[in-house]
Formats: sequence, C-alpha cells, structure tokens
Amino acid sequence: MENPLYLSSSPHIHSGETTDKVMRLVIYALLPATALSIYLFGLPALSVLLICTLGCMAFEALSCKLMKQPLTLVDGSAALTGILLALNLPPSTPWWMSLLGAAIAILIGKQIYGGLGYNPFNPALVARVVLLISFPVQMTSWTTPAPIGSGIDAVTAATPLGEMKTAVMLTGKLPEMATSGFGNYFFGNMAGSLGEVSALVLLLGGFFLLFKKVISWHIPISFIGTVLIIGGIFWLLDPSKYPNPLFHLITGGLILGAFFMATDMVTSPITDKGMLIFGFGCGLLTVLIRLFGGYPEGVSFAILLMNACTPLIDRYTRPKIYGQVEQKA
Amino acid sequence: MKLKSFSGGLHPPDSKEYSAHKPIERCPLPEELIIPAAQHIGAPADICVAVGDQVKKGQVIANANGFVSVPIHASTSGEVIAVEPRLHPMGRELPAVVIKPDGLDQWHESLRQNDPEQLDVDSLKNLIRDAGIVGMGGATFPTHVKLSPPEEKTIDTLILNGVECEPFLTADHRLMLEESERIIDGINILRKVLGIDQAIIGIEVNKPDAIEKLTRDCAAHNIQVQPLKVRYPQGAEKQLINACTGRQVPSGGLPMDCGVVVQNVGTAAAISDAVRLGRPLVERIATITGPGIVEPKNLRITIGTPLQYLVDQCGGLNGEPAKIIMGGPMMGQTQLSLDVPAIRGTSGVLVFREEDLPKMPAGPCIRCGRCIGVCPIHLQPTTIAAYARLEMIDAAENYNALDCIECGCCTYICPATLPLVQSIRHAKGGIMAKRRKI
Amino acid sequence: MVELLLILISAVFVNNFVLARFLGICPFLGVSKKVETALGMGMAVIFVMTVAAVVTWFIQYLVLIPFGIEYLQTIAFILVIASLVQLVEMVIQKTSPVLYQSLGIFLPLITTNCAVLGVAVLNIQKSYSFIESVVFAMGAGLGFTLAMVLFAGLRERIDLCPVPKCFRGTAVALVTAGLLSLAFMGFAGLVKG
Amino acid sequence: MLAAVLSIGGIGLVAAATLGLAAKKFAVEVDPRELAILEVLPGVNCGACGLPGCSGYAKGVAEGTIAPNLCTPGGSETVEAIADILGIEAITIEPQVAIVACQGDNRKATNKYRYLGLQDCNAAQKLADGPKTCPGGCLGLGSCERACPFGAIEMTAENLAVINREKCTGCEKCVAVCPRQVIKMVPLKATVHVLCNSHDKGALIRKYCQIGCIGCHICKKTVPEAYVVENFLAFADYEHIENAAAAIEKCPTKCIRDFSTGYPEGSSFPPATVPVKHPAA
Amino acid sequence: MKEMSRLLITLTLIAACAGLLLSLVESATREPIKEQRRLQMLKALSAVLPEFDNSPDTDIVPLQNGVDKKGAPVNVVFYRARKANQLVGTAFKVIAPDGYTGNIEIMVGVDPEQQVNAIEILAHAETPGLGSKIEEHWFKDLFKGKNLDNVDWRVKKDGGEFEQITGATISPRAIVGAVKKGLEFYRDNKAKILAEGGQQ
Amino acid sequence: MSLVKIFSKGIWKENAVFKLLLGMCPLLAVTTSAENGLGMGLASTFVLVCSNTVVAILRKLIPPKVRIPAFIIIIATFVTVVQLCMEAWIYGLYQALGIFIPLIVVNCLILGRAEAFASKRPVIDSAVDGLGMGLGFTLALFILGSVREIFGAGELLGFSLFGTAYQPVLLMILPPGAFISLGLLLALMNRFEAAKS
Ligand SMILES: Cc1cc2nc3c(=O)[nH]c(=O)nc-3n(C[C@H](O)[C@H](O)[C@H](O)COP(=O)(O)O)c2cc1C
Ligand SMILES: Cc1cc2nc3c(=O)[nH]c(=O)nc-3n(C[C@H](O)[C@H](O)[C@H](O)COP(=O)(O)O)c2cc1C
Ligand SMILES: Cc1cc2nc3c(=O)[nH]c(=O)nc-3n(C[C@H](O)[C@H](O)[C@H](O)COP(=O)(O)O)c2cc1C
Ligand SMILES: Cc1cc2nc3c(=O)[nH]c(=O)nc-3n(C[C@H](O)[C@H](O)[C@H](O)CO)c2cc1C
Ligand code: SF4
Ligand code: SF4
Ligand code: SF4
Ligand code: SF4
Ligand code: FES
Repeated sequence: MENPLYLSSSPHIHSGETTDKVMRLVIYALLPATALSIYLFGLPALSVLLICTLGCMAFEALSCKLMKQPLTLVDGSAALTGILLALNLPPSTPWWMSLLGAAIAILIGKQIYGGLGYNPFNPALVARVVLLISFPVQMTSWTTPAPIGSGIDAVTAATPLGEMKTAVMLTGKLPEMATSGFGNYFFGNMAGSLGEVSALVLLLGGFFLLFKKVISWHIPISFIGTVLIIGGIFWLLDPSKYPNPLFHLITGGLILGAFFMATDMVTSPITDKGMLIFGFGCGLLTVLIRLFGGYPEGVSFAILLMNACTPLIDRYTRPKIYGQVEQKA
Repeated sequence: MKLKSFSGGLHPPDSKEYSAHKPIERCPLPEELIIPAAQHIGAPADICVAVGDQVKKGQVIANANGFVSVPIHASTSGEVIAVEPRLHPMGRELPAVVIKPDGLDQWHESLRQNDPEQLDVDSLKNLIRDAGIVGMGGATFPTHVKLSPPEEKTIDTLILNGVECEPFLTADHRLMLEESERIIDGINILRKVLGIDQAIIGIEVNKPDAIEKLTRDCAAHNIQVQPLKVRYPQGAEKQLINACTGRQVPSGGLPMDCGVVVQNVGTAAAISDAVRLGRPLVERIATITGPGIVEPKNLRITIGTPLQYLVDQCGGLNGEPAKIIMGGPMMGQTQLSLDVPAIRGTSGVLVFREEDLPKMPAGPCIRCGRCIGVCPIHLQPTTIAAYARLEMIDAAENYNALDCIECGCCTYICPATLPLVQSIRHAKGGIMAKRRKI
Repeated sequence: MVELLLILISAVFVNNFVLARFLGICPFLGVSKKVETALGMGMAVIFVMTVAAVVTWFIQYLVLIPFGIEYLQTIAFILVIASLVQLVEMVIQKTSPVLYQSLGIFLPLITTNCAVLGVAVLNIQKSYSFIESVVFAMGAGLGFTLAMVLFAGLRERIDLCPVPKCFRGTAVALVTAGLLSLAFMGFAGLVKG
Repeated sequence: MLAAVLSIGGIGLVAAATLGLAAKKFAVEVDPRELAILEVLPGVNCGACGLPGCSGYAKGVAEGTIAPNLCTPGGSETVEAIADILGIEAITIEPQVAIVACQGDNRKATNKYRYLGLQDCNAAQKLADGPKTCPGGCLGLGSCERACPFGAIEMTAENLAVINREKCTGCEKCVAVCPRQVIKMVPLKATVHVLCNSHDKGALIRKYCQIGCIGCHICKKTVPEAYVVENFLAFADYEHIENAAAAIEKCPTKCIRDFSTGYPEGSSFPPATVPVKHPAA
Repeated sequence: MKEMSRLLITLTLIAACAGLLLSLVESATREPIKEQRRLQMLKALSAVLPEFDNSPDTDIVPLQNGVDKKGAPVNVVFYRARKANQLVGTAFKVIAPDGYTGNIEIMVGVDPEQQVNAIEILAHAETPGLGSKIEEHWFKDLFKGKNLDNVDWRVKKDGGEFEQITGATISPRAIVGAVKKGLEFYRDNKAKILAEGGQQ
Repeated sequence: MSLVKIFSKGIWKENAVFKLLLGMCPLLAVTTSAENGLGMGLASTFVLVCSNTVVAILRKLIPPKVRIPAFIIIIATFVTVVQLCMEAWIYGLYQALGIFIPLIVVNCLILGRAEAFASKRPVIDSAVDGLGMGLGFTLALFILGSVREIFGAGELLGFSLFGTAYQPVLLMILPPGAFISLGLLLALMNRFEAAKS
C-alpha cells in the first residue's frame, strides 16, 4: 500500500489567482472595444478578429504539437494575442494578411523563445510591424466607420495622424482637423485600426484592469503622461506645426498601447521603477516618431524599442532589499 | 490612524475562525510519549537514559551538547520503554526516548521554585538554559543564546511576538487571552536578563480581544502593546522589528545588530514557568485544526504526544487526510504520518483533505512581478528561481537569495503557481555548499 | 551644428551600423553574450572608429588624392588601421593595465572589423568634411554600442528560456537580432537623406 | 605607378617600423603556452569564440578555462594544432561512462509518499529524504537529465533515468548533481552491470522494489570472478568481466543487465553496439 | 636588430609588390572603367532621349540654378542629343527634395518643343512597395508628351491631371513638382541651353 | 587529407556560414537577391583562392611577427584587383554590391583560411581549400539570396515565380528580413541535422 499522503515544500495554500484567470480578465476588458469595432466596421472587422484569434490559437496548438509539448491553449494568452493583433489592424485587412500576422505573432514572436513568458518582444506588435513593413499599401488603407444599420457607406480615408503627417509634410503646417474639433474622435469618429477608434471604451477596459489589479498604474500613467508632456512642450513651441497634446492622446493607438500592450508583463520591466522608465521611454519615442519619423503612428515601434530595452532596465532597477539601507540605529 | 506595518507581504484568508474562540484544553496523556533528542536548532542533545529507567516529569533525559543546544526533559513520569530511532517530524528516523506514562504525572523532586527578583542575570540565564527553553515561535532556537549577545552589541528593545500571522493558528492568541500573567512575568524576567526597560508586544488587529486584555494588564508594567495591521509575515522577526521600531536588520545580520531581541509570547510564558516554578519546557500550546479535523481545538499538549492522539482528541479526522502539516500553512512542514510526535516547536497541526489542496500545474513565469510586490525582503523571487532552476548559483547569490526568509508569499501569490520558495531554497543550498567549499 | 546632429542621429538610430547597414556583424553575434563585455567592446569600437576616421581622412586627402592613387584606398586604409590599433593596444597594455582590462582586450578584435573599415570608406564615399567624418564615426560607434548592449541584454534573457532545440544558440539570436532591427525601423525617416 | 609602389611601400615600412619598435618598447611578459596557442590561432580576432580577441582566447585555453574547439575561423586544423600544444600534458586514461545503478521505476519500486512541487531530485530529496522508499533508488525527477551537457540521459515514461553510453562523455556532471549517488562511473568497455544501489537486506528490498539486488550471491556463485557482494549488494568486478553475462538469467530479481542486449525497460535507446569507441576521444 | 630589419624588409617588399601589382591592374582597367561610367550615363540619357547619334554626355551646357543650404552653387547640366547634327532632345537631372523619405533624383528628357520625352528615376529612398512604385513604367509614362501648357501640373488629388499612386501621393506629388520646376528652368534658360558650342 | 576531402569540407561540413558563422556582414547585406549573392560569393571565392595561393607560396618567407599585416596586404591587393575588374567589366553588379566589395578584406573567413590553412600547407592544397571554402560561402549566399528574393520579390534570378497576384513580403528584402531568414534557415538546418543523426 502506497502512502496516500502528499509531502511538499511550504507554503501549502495558494491565492487561487492563475495565469489563465489573468488572461481571461484582459480579454474581458477588451470585449467592449471588440464589440464596438464590430459595430463600427461591420463584417470586415468581425472577420479580421476571428481570423486573428482563431489563427493565433491554431498556430499555438500547432507549435505545441511540433515541439511535442502539452497544449497550452487553456492559458488564453494566444487568444489574447490574436485579439490584440486584430485591434491593431485596419478593418480592410485581407484574410491572408490576418492569418500571416497570426503566424508571425505566435511562431516568430513567441514560440521560438519557448512560449508564454519568454518572448522578449510583444508578439502582437511584432506581427503588426512585420505586416506594416511588408504590405504598406494594405496597412495604410483605412476606411471610415460605417456603423451596422446606420446605412452609411464606408469610404477610404486617412487616419487623423496620417492626415496630419501628410499635411505637415506638404505645407509645414497642421491641418485644421488637428487643431480644433478633434474631440469627437474620442467617440470613435475617425478612420483607423479596429482598436484605435474606440479610445473611450478602451479606457473603460483599462480602468477595469487597473481596478482588478491585473496591471499596475505605472506604465499607462507614465506612458500617457510623457506623451502629454513632451507633446505639450512641442505644441507650446509652435502650435501651428505641432498638434495639441490631447490630439496625441485620442488619436492613434495610444490608449490601446498604453493600457493593453505596453503593460504586457512578459515584455515589460518587472519592477515599479523599471515600469516608470519603460513608460517614459515609450512616450518619448512615440512623440518623436509621430512628429519627426517616417511613420505617422509611433506607438508600436516605441513599445517594441522599449521591449528591447527591458532586460537592461530590469538589470539596473533592482529594488533595494530589506536590510540594505543604512542603519537608523 | 494608520496602523503600523512593514512593506510587502499579503493577507491570505486567515481561517482562524476554526479555533480562535476555543479556550485552551489540556490534552490527556497518550499510551506512549516519543521524545526526540533533536528538538531545537543546534546540536541534538545526548540521551542519558536507558530502557527500563524510571523517569519523573521534568527530569533530564538528554544533556545539552554544547553552547547552542539545550537539554531535553521527560514530559511525564513513567518508564523508558525504548531508546531508538523513531520517525521525527523532519521526515526521517532520529534518536528518541520512548516513555510509557505511569499516569501519575509526577514532577521530579529536584525542581524548585525561585523568585526572579532575587536572582542575578547569570543564574537566570542558566535556569532558562537548563529548562530547555527554545523559541516557541517555530524556529526553536535556544533562548539563552539569544539572551547572551556579545559585549559590543547593545540591546535596547525587547519585542514580544504576539502576531501569529500564519493562517489557521490560534495558539498564541489564546495564550495571550487566557494567560497574560505568565507572559508579563516572562517579559519582566527577559527585561532583567537583557538589562533593558523597553518592551513592546506586537499584535495584529485581528485579535482585538487579546490587544484589549494585554493593554489592560500591561499598563502597570510599562510594556507597550503595539497593534499592527493584519499582514503576513508580520510575525517574521525582521518584519516585526521593522513594523514596531522602523529599524531594519542588516542583510545577513541578526536582530541584535539593530539593538533588538525578539521573543515569541509563548517563549516568555515558558520562561516564567522555568524561573518562577522551576518547570522545564515539557508542554506547549498548539492548535489542531484544518478542514480535515472534525472539531478543531487549542490544546495544551505534552511534548512527545503522537499527532494521531492529538487528532483523536479533536473528534478525529474529517474524511481522508491528504496532507498533514506541522505548523502553519505558509511555513509548516508536511508529515509522513500521524505517528510522529509533537515536539517543542509544534505550534499547530493542520490536516487538509484532497479537495483542500491547491494543485494547479506550474506554468511558465509570466513576469507579472507580483512575487516581487509581496516579498517582504524586496527580493526578485522569479529571477532567483529562474537562476536556481538553471543551476546558476552565482547569479542567484548576486540577487540576494540568502536573504530570503522563506515566508512563502511569493509562491502563494504566483499566478503561474511556480514553486518559487522551493527553487530559492535550492539556490540557498547551492550557495552554502559553494561557500563551504571555499 | 544641426547638420552634425543629424549625421549623429542618423548614424546611431536611423542607419544603425549593425542593424541597418550590416557592418560588424561578427562581433555583434560573437561578443554579445554578456552585457559587460558588450559594453566594453562598444566603448573600444567607438574609440577605434574615431581614430580610424581621423587617420584615414588624412591618408585619403593628403596621400591618395594628391598622388592620384585612390584605387589603393582599401589596402592603404586597412594597413593603417590595423597597425594603428595594434600600436594602441600595445601602448595601453603596457601603460595602463586597468584600461587594458576594460577596453584594451577588445582592440585586436576590432582591427579587422568591417565596421571600422566601413566607416572609413563611407566617410570618403559621402565626401564628409573632417569634422563630419569624426562625428559620423562617433555616431557609428555609438550606434554599434547601442545595438550591442541591447542585444546582449536580450541574449542574457534568452539564455534563461527553454528555446526549442533547433533554434538554440545562433538561430534564435539571429531572429532576435532581426526583431531588434525591426524595432529600429521605427526610426526610419527621422532623418531624411 | 611609382607613386603607388612608393606610397604603399612607405606605409608598409612605417607600419612595420612602428610595430616593431613598439613591440620592443612595450613588451609584456606572457605565458609561453599562451603564445604558442596564439601562434596557431588564425589571428582574425572575429570574436566567434565569444572572447574578446584571439589573445583572450589563447589565454583562456592555456589556463584551461575555455574549450579548445571554439575557434571557428581556424576550423578543424586549428583545433588539432591546439590539441597538439595542450596534448603534451594530456594523459590517456581508461575511458569511463556513467550508468544509473537502478531500475526501480514507478512500476517496480514503491514510494513512501506522494510528492508535489518542484520537479527536481534535489528538491524532493530535501522532503523526508525523497519520495522513493528505497534510500538509494533513482527519484526520476530528471536533475541529471538537465545537468548533462551532452543530452546523454533520458527519463523513461515511468520516471527512471537511463544513460546512453554512446553519447556519454564521462564528464561526471550527472554524478555531481544526483542527490542519491545512484550514478556510477564505470569502464566504457564493460556492458554488464548490476543495476541496484541499495544496501538494504533482501527482505526489506522485496517490500519496496521488485528489481533490486537482494544480495543472494547467486551471481557470484554462477560467475565467481565477475561479481563481488558487499553489504547485501552485488557489484560487477570490471577487471574480470568477460563471462559476467552468464549470471544475468540466474539473477532472481533480474537486476543485472547487459547493455549490449538492451537498456532498462522503458528506455528508447537501441542496444549498445560493442565495442564502442569513446565519443570524447 | 637583424630580425627587425628582416621584418621591415619583408613587409615593405610585400607592400611595394602589392602597390606595383595594383598599379598594373589599375592601368589595365582605367579605360574600361571610364567607359563603363560613361555607358552608365549614356544608358540613363538614352532612356529619356529620342534616338541620337552624337555623344550627349560630352555635348553639355552647365548652368547654375541657385545655391544650396551652405551657399554652394547648384549646377544643372544639360545634355544635348543630336541626330544628324540636328538637336533632337535635351536631358537634365532634377532633384525633388520633398519625397517621403528624402531626395528623389530624376532625369528628365525634353524635346526641342519643350515637351517631356521621358523621365527616369535615378535614385530614391521611398518606401518599398509604396512610394517605390514611382519606378514603375505606367507612372513614368504619365509624363510623356507633357509640357508646361498642355497639362495641369498637379496630382489628381490636388485637382491636377497626374494619376497618383494609391496610398502614396507624396512621392508623385514631389516628382510632378520637381519636373515642372525643371521645365520652367529650361524654358527660362532655353536660349543658353540651346546655344551652339556650349561646353564640349 | 585528399584534395577531394579538402574541397568538400568547405562546402558543407565546415561551411563558412552555416557551420562557422563567418562573413556575416556581406552575407546579410548583399543577399537581397540570388544574383547579388552569387556575385559576392564568387568575388570572395576569387580573393580566397588567390590569397590562399600566394600565402602558401610565401609562407616560408614571411617572418611570423609580421604575418598578419603581410596577409592583410595580400588579401587587400586581391580585393582591389577584384574591385577594379568588376568596375571595369561587370558594372551593374559592382554597383549592387557597393561598399561590400572593399569590405571583403575584413571578411573573417579569408584571413582565417590564410592563417589557419594556407600558411601551413602546400600551394595546391591551399588553393583547393580556398576554392572549397569560397564555393561553400557562395552556396550559402546563393541560398539565402534565393530565399529572400523568392519571398521578398516573388522572383528568382529576376524571373517572376508566382505571377502578379502574389504580394511580395517586403520584409524579406529589408534588414530585419535578412536576420530572420538566416535564423530560420539555420534552425531548419539544425532540425535536418538532428533528424539525420
Ligand atoms: C547560527 C545562528 C546564530 C544565532 N545567534 C543569535 C544571537 O546571537 N542572538 C540572537 O538574538 N539571535 C540569534 N539567532 C536567532 C535568530 O535571530 C532567530 O531568532 C532564529 O533563527 C529564529 O528566527 P525566525 O523564527 O525568525 O527564523 C541565531 C540563529 C542562528 C541560526
Ligand atoms: C515567515 C515567518 C513568519 C513567522 N511568524 C511568526 C509568528 O506569527 N509568530 C511568532 O511568534 N513567530 C513567528 N516567526 C518566527 C519569528 O521570526 C521569530 O523567530 C520568533 O518570533 C522569535 O521568537 P522565539 O525565539 O521566541 O520563537 C515567523 C518567522 C518567519 C520566517
Ligand atoms: C510606412 C509608411 C510609408 C510611407 N511611404 C510613403 C512613400 O514612400 N511615398 C509616399 O508618397 N507616401 C508614403 N507614405 C505616406 C502615406 O501613405 C500617405 O498617407 C500618403 O502619401 C498620402 O496620400 P493621400 O494623399 O492619398 O492620403 C507612407 C506611409 C507610411 C505609413
Ligand atoms: C495586461 C496584459 C497585456 C498583454 N498584452 C499583450 C500584447 O500586447 N500582445 C500580446 O501578444 N500579448 C499580450 N498579452 C498576452 C501575453 O502576455 C502574451 O501573449 C505573452 O507575451 C506571450 O508570452 C497581455 C497579457 C496581459 C496580462
Ligand atoms: S523570496 Fe523569500 S522572502 Fe521573498 S516572498 Fe519569497 S519566500 Fe518570502
Ligand atoms: S508571481 Fe509568478 S508569474 Fe509572477 S513574476 Fe513572480 S514567478 Fe513570475
Ligand atoms: S539518477 Fe539521480 S539525478 Fe537522475 S533522476 Fe535519478 S535521482 Fe534524479
Ligand atoms: S552528465 Fe556527463 S557523465 Fe553524466 S551522462 Fe552526461 S556526459 Fe555522461
Ligand atoms: S564580416 Fe565579420 S564583422 Fe563583418
């Protein structure tokens, strides 16, 4: 008779908080934004979402099988990557691009490093940038929202950031849309990727995550704060050439990036101080790329660049341990 | 007012409702008592009785073996029926004296009462050592050693550890509530030995009745009762010192390096018995609890009582046991069987059934940083554990693995359910082995 | 001034020597296993590149062009750079063991590194002035260092990962370098040229 | 044309002169072996070895801290040359390989408790000396498998470590890591081994393991020169191993195994080919 | 010392030999290289000019067109193509400074009627797959036969007549603008450009 | 070692790129198309064969102390020869390879072979070694160039492969694509090797 008792090392209880619960919460937080994007862009958005999500899950399953490892679909991270990738793509993305993106995100972005928890770069952003660079035409063709049932037809249009960039390039001046009346972009009234048009609902999701303590405030606040401050400084320097910081805030994928993508803990620093530096770096690079770079939108690149800095940040921001302070005596 | 505390830590469900309201009951004597020679940190005692000997309660049955060691005493009167290796709570068979109680429970005649006022510091320390007093907070470190700091260290504060931050355990709580005079007397003796005045009792606010009682009783003795926020591991001495005094024990140092001595309230009570009544440490209070116990209780147990007997006193097992833990759920040790005896460090016995165990498979670390957030030492458990898994011992050392107090917060919180503490312990072992080699 | 700044930014970020121009890949892959080594190597490269830019500029404009033997550029440059670096190494080794440990040991590694010769050749190709050459060389060195150190950090992290067998070692390092280079594409257009 | 010859010649002259002078003036003492190795290295200073420069590598190799086969530009020729330089001191020893002296997998041996936690033999050993009832048996949590730099060890589905003698180089990393001292170094030439590590008496062993050595002496009686029994445990005497296989069938618990006919049950390794050339050689 | 001199001598000798060898190779390749460079030039020219039988790369008129940021004069060279001694076309290089990622160099060929014969993109750094479509034939062919008067020199998006590239109007805009400016400069300096002689 | 063995070793067993990871800069930089890869490979092979031969001839004459500078001069000479000849007779390729032609000088592969092989072996062996190594290098350049050209442009050696419907993956011909495709190629090769043994 074998002894039925378990022996294990302490502790013997657990909080019950698990990886799949964390991932599920993030997916919940994104649900309103996905729903809104489907409402705004209709079937094309739905198909991008479905292909990306199912594609990511399929490639994850495939790679687990290839590497003869247990299936890791249950942890939900692949589905989350898929949703975030979809939210970063234009609604008109062709199916094969969505699928290719899913493959890149999961296989190159994640699995070759050993899967969940090991990838140094944000998989969804890796895929998005690869697509952007490989297929600039498709990745810069935008349509305006055409809410289901509204009878409006989707027309091609530039994103606000793209429009601003083009205008500044041609005239050296900001176009009108970037100086006044951009407030209604906040409610999704602009062309853009599935996720970037829904600033308001994303913000709600972000606060939900903060409230649930899935993410800490450090990255979103320092990221957005830096964008506002640096963007603000430029704006004050020359308001005819540089847009209002609020324009930075509500256009492009800033909210999506700051709350959902820069906060991916796998690819961001692990300590509070590190996260602040990370957020600052993301913010600075975002503004610089938006104002001076070749790409109208800088959030993806900024996050990827800071992902690359994460190991170094971690290295130099180790918390001071208990007992290392000077004696108070 | 903001309650004092330390930074880091967490608050697991404290599950004290099983036994917090149960007054201490005396556990009767079992058929046989198994008294191991190793019940403290330091060299095990040398057994000095043989099979067939008649012993009395409080009689020395094993002599201290060096300075960091204490004698072991018979915990009741009776006959020595075996001196042989028996299963020890450590998980292997170790030398023990088995006594068949004669039911008389007679104290040894050499024991006599003292008046601490009349004794000098050295004789007090000797009494404490001879009574086999060790830390009752779980570490069982010989108390006389702690009370003999080297000349160059000045001690100015005595902290009494009444925190009992481990979930489930309520023994210290009941002790403070029911026997505060013993504790206060012990504190007075300790103050005299250390030659200091300042004494603080730290208690978490989830024991309001104990705070109230002690505050009342201590008023006349110039002992400060410090209510603390409920936060595990407040009872760990480094954290308690930080919470009560704001001081930090230097990394790699001892409490005395910042002028503090920490003692468990149970230790203080035991010191009172040892000095005033002349009674060695032969019994203690323990909480027998957990969902696997029919009727959880706080018992005054005789050292050497098999766990099975203790469980029987609490209405027996509630379903099939899957895990038997000596100590609390965060720091306690799992046991091979209920045949092991309760020893001086046994602050509780916890029984879990299969359905009470967390058994999520460990996944990869998602770098969420929660383990860092809860670590009371501000270590990076995930980093140390990763290095440990790859046998990168130097890197683990560089990340201060040795400072880990093994409180288990990191493992408790980790959403990837990684056995972080176990990995860190592995690293610590590696580091110590490396240091020994050099 | 602005011109110089732009040259610097361009060399560090936009046209990063390693990640965009593919110069100095061998040490980039070889000496990037530890952050400290990468940093030391980077510093040494900055130094050597600057020195090399200076001497080759003089060789080009004081020797090769006046004699009309520009076609000897390659041979002259490499010879001068190689001996100069070796000289510096010997001097440092003798005079300052500390500096040698942190910097000098990397010098031989750099002698025959295509990034250094690349800087010299590019300076001439872009007909930079003397000051511009120096700034460009320093920028190139800085960019090299930046890429090295980031990459070394990433590699230290990857060393802890359960990378699938067939990717272990160089393969995953190359893919990572690719992703790093991908991220650096974000700087595209920051400086037009 | 003259300009070309003169200027390049001139640069060559100046370079050689400065270097020559500098070499004299700034000469630094170095270990002659290091110099000898530096001589045979390509001097490309490419960093492929992971060290800063050829001289750093030469130093490492001379000090013995670095493997001598990391210089890729030099290719196999350089490795041979370095081996020649180092080989002067190398002594030839009887090649050895590691074996796991245990066949008590999950089906054949019992556990004294159920283990939860870090899948690591050393961690498990700290809890009541490991879950396996047999004090010397393989815990099967694969610490050795992870420690082996050559992938020579596999864990069977029933948690037993098995070492492939063809892949094992005899580095002893696994021996160092195993908490149960169940991995032994044996001469490569031998294929017959007693795979048990418990000195407990037969009666006790029968309680916890079906395939443990019970110290019955039958092997010794069958082939007296090939076996020794000490403290209830048999060993093969590797000096007189020729006929050892004859005892295999006789062993009542089948704890003797000939790797040339097959590895322990559950292993995926094909039977060892004999004779085997040592892979490290 | 002896060793030292041996070092010196060998290295010097090797270097000198190398110099010698190279100067030989150089003299052998000097002419072909010149020819190659010329051919390269001619290739670009013949792409934008009608058939000719002279060597337009030597039949040139350099003119100054303003100064650059540093104040150095900017020279535009006009290459003249003739057939049977009849001027059939003139080619010149214009630079569009406002491409998406920097300068675009364009060779423009005009016939004597100031009509664009063809254009060729010499160098650009536009985004591959997007701006880089300016290299495609359909786009370059848009300019054939256009002169300053017969077309509105703007892209369609700005109300002009030039087809743009989907998703990348900046590059076409830059080219259209630059070619137009080139034509204007040509018109303003027509007399000088077509004057006989010029620089041979 | 037989000449055949010396030759074949460079092609696969000790392939400069896949096994030794040398000459990475030109490898990554010029392989935007198969043709460029081929051209670069052949140019390097030429230099490698010539320098190996000359080094082998002069090996007894060159004092060890100035070995490296002497080798560098020899290599640089041949590189310049290649550079001049290419400019004179294959101008298009010359332009495509750009700065990487002079940089053949510092290709670790070439100096490495000179030092490790040619300075110790007879002339014929050295020349064959150079040829083998060079062709191995060329092979690698050609493979990588082909992969990148096929995916990045939908063409091979300039011939369209998939028709106009194919959307080229531009990434492949851009810098990140060079690293990534080489990484994937190496992994594939590792897998292949592992399956073989
Ligand atoms: C080797 C060793 C020596 C110690 N020496 C002293 C001492 O001199 N003074 C003291 O106050 N405590 C001393 N301690 C006790 C510790 O401070 C501590 O109370 C004990 O290890 C139990 O603490 P814990 O339950 O918080 O782990 C010592 C402990 C060990 C392990
Ligand atoms: C994580 C941790 C938690 C602890 N919790 C308590 C506690 O709740 N109560 C207690 O008395 N001792 C606790 N201890 C032990 C104390 O650190 C310390 O050893 C003890 O208070 C010293 O007193 P003693 O020597 O009288 O036992 C804990 C130790 C650790 C490491
Ligand atoms: C990555 C990227 C690269 C681009 N490259 C070019 C380019 O090479 N040429 C160009 O004209 N526009 C380029 N654009 C700019 C846009 O596509 C821009 O919106 C467009 O030129 C303006 O066109 P519209 O007037 O049709 O909106 C690029 C945009 C992005 C995001
Ligand atoms: C707060 C949070 C944010 C996340 N953001 C991303 C993301 O931006 N992109 C992504 O691919 N996965 C994201 N994930 C999922 C997961 O961490 C990711 O797949 C890992 O990077 C894969 O190792 C996120 C997860 C969490 C909990
Ligand atoms: S690392 Fe150690 S001290 Fe920190 S939380 Fe974990 S067990 Fe506690
Ligand atoms: S709590 Fe667990 S998952 Fe989170 S960082 Fe720590 S080890 Fe990783
Ligand atoms: S042989 Fe040793 S290290 Fe290997 S699995 Fe068995 S017990 Fe563990
Ligand atoms: S670790 Fe070493 S000795 Fe052990 S099996 Fe592997 S190669 Fe053999
Ligand atoms: S080829 Fe080795 S560094 Fe460039």
